Amino acid sequence: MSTVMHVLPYLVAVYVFLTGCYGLATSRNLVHAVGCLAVCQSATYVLLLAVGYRDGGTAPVFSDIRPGSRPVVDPVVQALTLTDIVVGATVTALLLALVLQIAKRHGTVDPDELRELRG
Amino acid sequence: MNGWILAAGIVLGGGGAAALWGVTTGPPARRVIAQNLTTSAVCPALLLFAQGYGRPAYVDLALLLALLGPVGTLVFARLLSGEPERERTSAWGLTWAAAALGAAVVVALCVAGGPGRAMVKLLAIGVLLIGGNLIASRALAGGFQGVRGG
Amino acid sequence: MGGGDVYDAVIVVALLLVAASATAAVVQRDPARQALVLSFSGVVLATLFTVLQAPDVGLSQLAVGSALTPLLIMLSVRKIRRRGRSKEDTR
Amino acid sequence: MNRLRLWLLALGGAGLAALLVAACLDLPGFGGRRHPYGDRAVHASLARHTANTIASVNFDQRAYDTLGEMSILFAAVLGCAVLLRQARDEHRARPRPAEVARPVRRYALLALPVALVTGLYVIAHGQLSPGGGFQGGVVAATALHLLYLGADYSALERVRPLGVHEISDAVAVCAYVVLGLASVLAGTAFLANTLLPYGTFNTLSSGGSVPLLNAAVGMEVASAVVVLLAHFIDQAVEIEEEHRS
Repeated sequence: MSTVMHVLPYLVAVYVFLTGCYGLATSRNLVHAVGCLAVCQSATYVLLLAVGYRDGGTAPVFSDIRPGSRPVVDPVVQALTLTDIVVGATVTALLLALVLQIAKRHGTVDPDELRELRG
Repeated sequence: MNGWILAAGIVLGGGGAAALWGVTTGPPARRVIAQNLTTSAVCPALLLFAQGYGRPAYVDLALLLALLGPVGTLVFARLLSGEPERERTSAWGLTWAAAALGAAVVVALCVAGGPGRAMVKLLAIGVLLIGGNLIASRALAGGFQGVRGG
Repeated sequence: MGGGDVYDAVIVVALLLVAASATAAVVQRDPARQALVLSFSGVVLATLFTVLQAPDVGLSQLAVGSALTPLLIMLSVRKIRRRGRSKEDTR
Repeated sequence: MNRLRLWLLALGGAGLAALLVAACLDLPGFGGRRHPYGDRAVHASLARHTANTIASVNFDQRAYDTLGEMSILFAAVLGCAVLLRQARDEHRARPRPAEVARPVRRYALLALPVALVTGLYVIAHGQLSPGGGFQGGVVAATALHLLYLGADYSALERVRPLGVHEISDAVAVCAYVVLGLASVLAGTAFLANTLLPYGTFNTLSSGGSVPLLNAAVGMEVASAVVVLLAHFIDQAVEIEEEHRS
């Protein structure tokens, strides 16, 4: 069990990332594509936090425990993931605004139809 | 063997799998009900985790989920209310079961935790969770009849 | 390692739920229903972060991933659907 | 989706998957003991009496990166405001007020203050318990939109003047930069946490400039999310196009 456990979180992160990329590539609706991009981003959260985990560790927040009494996980990785989540949300909002503009100007949100319009 | 974390894992696994199955299959009205049940399944799990890991600070997560869960469900009920088909599947049995689960977990934690500020916070979360769950189910069972513009 | 394997078992449960919800979110082609699955995925991710001892990140994922992002997607879907239907009946 | 694109996707995906799995197998085992940066970050945070190490990393050791992240948030909201503004060929149609069931209305109006207080609590205790400016800001902004659920959009517009939120968004970003410049004026580095006393551990005023930066970020995220949602709801509910004959 523990040998699988050594690599499972990383493999789940890779699987979620590849699933998101598949959805992004084969999407027929731009709003659906933005959702798949959000899935891709959640893979990076899982990978980042899996790297920072320590067996038997607890969160490095000392409001309710005495510092140094218990091993703690890596806070730097958590700060990176926090930034990642907030920037991910703003990128999603901006992409959705662009999709609304495309729907208004071209009347469609299907990427294939958009490609024909350029011809 | 930490019993609290084991219980949390079972609640998370069972509730999560059921909610995932509910969210991915069936008519939209029932999917929103499944999303509502996600909150009332995962919030007790978070409370059990907070107790199992011995970190009262993790209770804030359950507090936030108890607050934002019903808000999300109301948003979906409001914006999905434009769906053509009108049949309202109201799963009252499931809702009461989820509310009972939440109540049982909160009572167990209050007993384990003992009186004090933490118990007040736990009871507040329990009230928010069960109240939000019932109101969201009430909204799904026809709260937004004639919502056209708004 | 007595208490240790419960910690790992719970991490495995959360990881499997995250993988399943990600697959469900991608397979679901309709954006409105995908927003529902993304909301569920946000909550399960927040639980995984709690299990990986990252409550701050879990709080952020709960607030952003399960409330804000699906709301934005639903509003966009409503705008695109209303724009398409606005020719017949004005709403 | 023609065959060629599917094949290309399958080939590229398989290659990428193989490389990623090979990389995962070389990563140090999950749950390892060696976290050099983490230990130093915890040590630096405790030296500055900040109980929440993540807040210390965000607002003290990497405050400059958080400034960059805040400007990304500000620029994205600015972009959305520009993209989603009302175009010439559009008019605003007042949405019909929605009939909402009585218990749902009461719940929304009851939960609004509770969620707002929770949001402010999460911001205020940012440098002590889990939470911080970002999470609290989003919760406070989402709480404000409970009024849209409880009543309808016109009620929300009356309570939430958009101009005020845009101004508070800009003021918060400037406050963050001014706090950084203050330490430059005092002779230390930009955004260095050496100006204010660190206070006693695990109290609201501990951590020097961390709580101030935390509050500035909280205010900025709250008003940014309100402005963002306002523009999206305007598009989804109010703005309609002229019917081209």
